[in-house]
Order: sequence, then C-alpha cells, then structure tokens
Amino acid sequence: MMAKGKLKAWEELEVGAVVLEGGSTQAILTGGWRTGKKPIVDAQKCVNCLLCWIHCPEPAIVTEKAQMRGYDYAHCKGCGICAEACPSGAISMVPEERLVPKRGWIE
Amino acid sequence: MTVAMKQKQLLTGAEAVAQAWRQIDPDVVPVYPITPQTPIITTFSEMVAEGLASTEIINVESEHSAMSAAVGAASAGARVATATSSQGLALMLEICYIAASLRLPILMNVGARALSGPINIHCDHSDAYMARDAGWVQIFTENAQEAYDYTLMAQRLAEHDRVRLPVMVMLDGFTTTHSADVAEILPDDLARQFIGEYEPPFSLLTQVATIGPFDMPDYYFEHRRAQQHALEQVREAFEQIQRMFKEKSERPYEGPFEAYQMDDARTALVVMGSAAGTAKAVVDMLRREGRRVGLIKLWLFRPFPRAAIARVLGYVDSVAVFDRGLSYGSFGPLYLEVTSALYSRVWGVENSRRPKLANIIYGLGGRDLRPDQIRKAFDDLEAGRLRADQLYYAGLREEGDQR
Amino acid sequence: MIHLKELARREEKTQKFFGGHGLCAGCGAPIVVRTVLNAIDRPMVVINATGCLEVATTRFPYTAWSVPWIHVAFENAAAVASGIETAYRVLRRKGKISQDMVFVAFAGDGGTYDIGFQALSGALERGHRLIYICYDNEAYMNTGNQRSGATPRGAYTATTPIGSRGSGKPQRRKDLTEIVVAHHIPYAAQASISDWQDMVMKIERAVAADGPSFLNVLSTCTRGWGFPAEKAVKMAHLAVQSCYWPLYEVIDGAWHLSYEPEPRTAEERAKWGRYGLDITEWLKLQGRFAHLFQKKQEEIFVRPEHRELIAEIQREVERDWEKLLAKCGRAIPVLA
Amino acid sequence: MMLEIRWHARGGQGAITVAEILAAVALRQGLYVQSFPEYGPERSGAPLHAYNRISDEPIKLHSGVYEPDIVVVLDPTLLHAEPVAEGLKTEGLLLVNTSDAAKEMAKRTGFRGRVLAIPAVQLAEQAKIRFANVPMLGVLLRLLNFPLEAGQEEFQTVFSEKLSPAVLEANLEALRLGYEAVSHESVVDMKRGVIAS
Repeated sequence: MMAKGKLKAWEELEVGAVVLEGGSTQAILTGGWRTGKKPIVDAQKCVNCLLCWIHCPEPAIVTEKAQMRGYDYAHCKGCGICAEACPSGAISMVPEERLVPKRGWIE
Repeated sequence: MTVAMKQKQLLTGAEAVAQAWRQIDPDVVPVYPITPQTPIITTFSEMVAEGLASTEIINVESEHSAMSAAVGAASAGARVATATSSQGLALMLEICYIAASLRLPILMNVGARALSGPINIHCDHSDAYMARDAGWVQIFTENAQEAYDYTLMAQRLAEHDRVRLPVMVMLDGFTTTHSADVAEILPDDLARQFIGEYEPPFSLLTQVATIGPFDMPDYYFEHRRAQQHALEQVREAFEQIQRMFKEKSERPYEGPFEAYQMDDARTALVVMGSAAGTAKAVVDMLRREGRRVGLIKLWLFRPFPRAAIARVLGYVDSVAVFDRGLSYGSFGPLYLEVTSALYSRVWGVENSRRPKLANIIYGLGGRDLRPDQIRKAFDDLEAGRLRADQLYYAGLREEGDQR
Repeated sequence: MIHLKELARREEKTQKFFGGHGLCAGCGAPIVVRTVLNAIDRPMVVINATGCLEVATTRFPYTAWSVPWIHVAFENAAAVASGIETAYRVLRRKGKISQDMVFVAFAGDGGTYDIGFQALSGALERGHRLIYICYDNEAYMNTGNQRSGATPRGAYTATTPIGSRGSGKPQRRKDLTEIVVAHHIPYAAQASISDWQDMVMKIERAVAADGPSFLNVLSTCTRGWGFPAEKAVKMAHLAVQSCYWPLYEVIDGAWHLSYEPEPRTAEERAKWGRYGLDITEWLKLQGRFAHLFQKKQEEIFVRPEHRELIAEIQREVERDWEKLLAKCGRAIPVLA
Repeated sequence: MMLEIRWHARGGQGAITVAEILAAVALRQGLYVQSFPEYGPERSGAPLHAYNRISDEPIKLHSGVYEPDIVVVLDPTLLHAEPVAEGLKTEGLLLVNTSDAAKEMAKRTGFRGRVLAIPAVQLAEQAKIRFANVPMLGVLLRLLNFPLEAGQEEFQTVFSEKLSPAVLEANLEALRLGYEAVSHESVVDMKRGVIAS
C-alpha cells in the first residue's frame, strides 16, 4: 500500500525491467518519516557557507544560485545533520507542528 | 585466409567457433580459461593479436567476472561473446540469470563438460542442463560444422528485436571441441552480410536509465512473465534465421530438430550433441537391414519445442530418449521434457498414438557411446524390453551384466 | 580547488541524485554519493553493488538516480564496470561513442572488503580506468548490521553478539586500502564524510588518474553504530581525529598524509593522546561499543574487565599511525 | 473462528514487537496464533505493517491479511500517507492512536464501521516511555478479553534482561494505562468473531 498509482501489467513494462524516468523517487514523500522535529533556518544568521547543503543525505536543502533558501519538507527526513553542521547557529530543529514559511526560511 | 569460395577445412570445433567469432567481430570478449573450451579463446586471442578481429579481450580473473563483464559491456551497447564449461558455467550461473533478466543479447559458447564431483574434464551435458532454467536460449550442436553455423545464427537470434535474449551454443567437450573435423566456413563477406551490423536498442553510455532495479513482490512476478514471453518468441525467430542462413550457406537447417530417417520409422531415438552422429550411423546400418528406425537430434533445447516433438513422435511405436546427464532423484532432463510434451498432446488425432518410452542415460564424464550400445537400444526397444518408469544406463559397468 | 558554491551550482544545473529514496534519516552513504556526483563534472556511468545504497534508491518503478546507473549483483561491481569501461574504449575507437566519460563504482564495505574483493582486485590489476568508491560503514547494514571484514575489533554486530562467551568482533579489521595500493594503481586514498574538501580534492585526482583509482570513504551508520542521526558527520570527524581513520592518498605508489589531527576544541584538547584524540572518546558514543563501557551520573567509564581490550585497541591505532607516518616519509615524533 | 489484525506504524516504533507479544499472550490463552511483518527493507520512519491472526483452531493460512477484523494505527500521520482502512471489514474495528475524536478518524479514512480513538501517546508520556505501541497493546488486550496480568507477564519474559528495572516498570505501567483506557467497551466475542459494539 505504498504511495503507488495503478500497478502496470507485465505487457506494459520496459524490456529488461529498465527504469527510464530518472530521479522518480521524488514522487515518494519521505517527509512523513520525520518523528516530531523539522529544521528551520534563520536568514539573518545564515552566512551561506552551504555546510548544511553538502551534508544533507536526501538532498532536501533548496539553493538558488548557490544560496541556501530553506528546505524541501516533502523529502527532508528530519535527521538534524544540518543543524549540527551549521557553524553560525542559523539552523534549529523545531516541533513538527510549528507553523513555518513554506521552506522554513525565516526572513 | 583469403577465401574465394566456400571451402572445406579441417577444423576442430573450438577453431570453428573461433572462426565464427572472428567473422562476428564482437566488440568485447571477456575470457577465462577452462578445459575443454580454452582452445576457443586461445585461438581467438591469436586472431585478435594478428589483427583479424577488432575485439577488445578482457582477461578476467574468474568466470563469475567473465559474465559480469559481459553484462556490463552489453548494457553499454557493445556486441559481446564469451565461452566457458562445467565449473565455469556453474560459477557464473548467478550472473547468467541476471543477463537473461536484463534481456542482453550475449553470445556464449559452452564446451559441454561434466560437473564435479568428482572433477572430470570430459564431455557430458550436465553443465548445460544445470543452466536450463536461467532464461537463456540453449542450442546443442553435433559437430564442428554445426558449432560454426549455430554460433553465427545464435548472434542474429540473440539480437532479434522480438527476442533480445542471451544465447548458449553447446558443443561437446573434446568430442567436438578438440576433434578435427571437416567444416565449411562461409566467405567473410557472406558471413558478415548474414550477421549484419549491431544497432543496440539501448546503451548506458548514451542514455540515462536505471538498469537492475530492486523489485518488491508488487512487480517481480510481472518482470518474470515478460521474460518468459521473450522465450515464447524465440521459435519463430529461430526458424526465420535458419532460412536466412540457408540462403547464404545452402545448409538446410529447418526447425528445432533434425528428423533423421523418421518418415516411416517404428522405433526412434531422441538425442543431442555429438552422439547423434554415431546414432545416425547405426540408423543407416539398421535401415540397410530393413529395419524401420529413425532418430530426432534436437538443436533447440530452450525454449523446448513441445508441440513439434509431440507431433513427430506421434507416429512411432516406441522411443528411447538418450540423456547425457541426469537430474538426480529423477530422470534425464531431456526425457522429462519429452514425456511432458507427449503427455500434454491430444492423441488419436490424424491417427496419432502415444508411443512407448524409455530413458537411457549415457556418456557421463566422457564415457564413449559405442555403436553396438545404440544397436542394443534399438533391439531392446523393438523387443519391448524397455519400460517408461525405469532408468537405463548405456555403457555403465553393473554387476551381473554380461560384459 | 572547488568551492561549495560551485558544487551547489552544479547540482542546481543538473541534479544527478534525488530525494525520496529509502535510506535511513542521517545515512552517510548518500552524502558520499552526492559529493562524488557533484565533484565529477563529466558524463558518467554509475555501477552499484547490492547493498543499502542500491536497495534503497532503486525500488522499482522508482529511482533516485538520473545518471546512467546499473546494478547486477553483490560481488561484481568492479567486473561489471570493467565490461562497461572496455566497451566504451572499443566503441570510442570505432567512432560510435565520442564523449569523454568516467565510470564510477559504488559499493559498501561488505561488497568491497569481502564478497567483491576478487572482482575489485582483478579490475585493478587489469588497469581499467574506473573510479571505485567504497562507502565504508563497517558492517553489512542492509541486512541489519552483521560483521564484515571492515568491522572494527570489539564492535557488537548481530553476528558478533554480546554474551557470556561473546564480546563483539574478536578480529582486527582488514586494511583494504593498503591491499589496494599493492595493485600498483595510479591513485588510492582514504577520505571521510566529515572532510568534504579533502574528499572532493581526492575525487578530482581519482578522475585525473590514468588508470584505476580507489577511494575508501568512511560513511557512518546511525542504526548500525548506534548514535543519534544528527551526529552522523561528527562520528566520522572523531574517527579521523583519533587517527582510527587516517586521511591519506597514495599517488603512483607514493604515500602522502592528508591530515595530521590536532585538537579543534578545548574538549578535544583535554582528551588528546599521543597522536590524536583518545580512542575512547569515539568508542564511548556508539551503541556498538556500549558493552565496553558503563555510565555513572552522566559520565561514561571503561568497564574494568575491558580496560585491556580498549588499551590494545588504542595501541593498534597508534602502531598503524606510526607505520603510516613512516610510509609518508614522516619522522615518528620521539616520545617527550 | 479467526480474527485478523493489521498494524500500521513506521519503522522503529515497535509495532512488530507488540504484535509478537499480543500473539504470545493469545497463545497463553490456549488460542492458535500468527504474527508477521510485511517483509521489505525496514527503515526507521518508513511506513510498515505487521499482522496477527488469532483463532481457536490451528491456522493453516500463510498468505497476507486482506480483510482484517481490526486495524491498529500506531502513528496517526500515516492516515494521509496510505489508505489505513483498506479492506477493513465493515463490522470490524479501526483503532487509532490519536488525540482527535473518533468521528474525525472515520471522516479521514472513510471507514463507516466502529472507530476507537485512544491518545496512546499521552498514556506513554504519563508512564514515561517513548512510544505509543505498548499502551495500544494494552488496549487490544482489553478488547480481546485477555487478562492484563498475562500481558504483563509476557512483556516481562521478553524484556526483563533487555530493559532496566525502571524502564521495565514504566512499560508495564503503560500497558496497564492502555488496558484501563477502554474499560467500558465490550469485548470481542471470539466465538462469533464479530466485534460486538
């Protein structure tokens, strides 16, 4: 019962079980794995060193023109590595229910 | 080796296969030595060293890596061939299943040899039988000529767009691989015309894709059914390619087996590999004595031609199936296929009737099958001395038998 | 030397590895993968051995990869890569392929130290130009943390359990990188997810190597090692600081030390041993070594019955470090 | 008569453990049991399912559970991740760990049968243990008319070496809190297999 649309019949499958659509795990919303905490980032404190970005195992940190711009909560599993890695204390883990801007980027 | 017209040559089976490889000119050939197929790869290596083939040979460190490298190269869109025997086929078998599942058109020649233990380097079909469920097309050849012919045909079959499966071509260890025999090699241009250029339907080097995904129960069954479908498409492609080869070679290959003197035969043998030659000689002898005998020599063992076998054996009183291997705890694999095919046939149609059957195990570990032993099989069959539910062994020393 | 911003720009332009995969929260493996994929700015084919990374990122019909990717089996990543690399050379020679490409094999420690070692050794000895990356999390994690040749001495795993007659893995771990160097390949190195700059530099050198290259990358495992997910990078850092996991590279047989540990914080300075952080500072934070320690009011002490083992582990780390210094042509500091 | 239960949880929340303890308790009551997870790479946080079969006759089935009599949802966030009530018999019971009202759960899942909402997380906090699985086990013991002591004994045999005395005590307390949380509900009638409301 995982996130699945209609399952294909055998005749509809690619020869050799090849998967042609790259990066299709995006459809799986692993954000649901968070167990109560999620990261948010304080724009004032963020020095854009990107240490959070390089250590994110998903990836779930959004950058624009190499600038940290918050989180892809659809996939972030809430591991907290970014909060540990942040040298300027810009990232903090907050309760899941806390209302935050779309990507947790606190202006 | 300039060849004006088709010429007869003295070639061992291994050399004949090497000639086929030279004309196929595969891009990549991973090789690992194992008796009795080694002369295939050493002869071919000399050809490459002489610039007679543009192949890149990989001298891998095991047969497991030979098939792994073959899978890698084929998934990169290269034309790939390799060869092995016995223990080598056993070691790489894990990857053979995967090559078939990935639908990669890998050509593999197998110098059929007994499986250990005890270790034995001589011929039988136990290695090929072991691989019969791996999802490969399996073709057995009788002699150097057939080894050459079917290796060329196997390349076309593997790449056929409705097949796209790896193909195994067996030639009997020593009896065929190492015995010099007369064989006719196609002129290079004719051979290359027949083989054609390879346009890979897929290449990892030019396309983004994930090959070899992780299947959960929700998709594995469907992927396997799709693989069975590919094997169901082989028969038609096989006969189409035989016709195309006949135009180039004038050698009349037709259908999944050769029916030898079967038109009015009352008793028949079913056999694969080099022993079929000996059996044909015995059939000729008995025919001269006025006895209505014949034999079926099977080329295509996978996919097994059930309907065709059941049809041709529907007009014979009794049949002995010769197996050069044994499914321990049961009967010979060829016998199991034949009986299953006959059992599922509708009888009485076009006055067909179910023949009496018997399974004779022969030639394990290189034990020779002599003409007198084949004659005895025909005699026993005709005298009704052979039962369907018992195993018989030709050429085995047993207590109490009158040597 | 690439800066993080350049790497981020690359991922923005062409993302090669996507979220939504099934690796545990805080897994080290995708950190290795992303760093490698972003550090290589060239068309590539990835060859992945069976293991956590492969299983969790390609559950049909989904895939986290958007570069050509292939998995065949557990023990043959290097052999499959050899086949692809050879096909590439032939097809390029025949003019059927023109672009310049690299071939990157990813495998865990089980797939590299143990079951895949033979294929790796063959590929290295044959000189195929491939980049083999071992994400080393020191046990068979996909099957639930069973011991491998990379598991450290004394560690609990499901196959080296703790009991009256069992106290973790009895043997020392295999020094695979050294064995790889013995294949006379142009480039081999050890790296860690805690030192991205060092890892990126080593990946670039691996790409430039004219022949096989090998990176053994320490990749921590929150479930198998037993520490909170957010400490994943710190656990690797402490392994490096304690000289347990030295960072070095071997270029055409010449050994070069990449980093000589010095204390980064007062806390580290307080627990600094002869060459690096005292090994207990790393061991005591992990569940797989919990049986060697006991906790008294927030302080963690070595259990008396395991003092000898811990001392032996510390000595082994120091002896290995001294051997490494010697190979890197560094004088061994005389004890003050 | 056979009762089939499907547990919905995420990896690391202890669903498989409590499903096994439930089976062990039912076995102690002289019943035939099965307990099995949905096999697949379990990862902490990822959705997973565990199953029980409890019967007064030997159980021969070795297939999945497709029409459970009871669905237990340990993690309420799963309600929007997957169809938790799929296949649940109309006369079955949907048991959800949530502080929301049962009506809310019925609306969200579209299940029109009986729904029981139990704030197991609060019970866990009250007993100072981490997860809601143990209080929910207490609820089920009560629903299936198994004595609390049998559950506590079973829990002890499984965990006495693994947990410190304090933590073990807290878990037994959580079990009791769960058990008490449904005192007024009438129990499952094992003979008729119908969830008597």
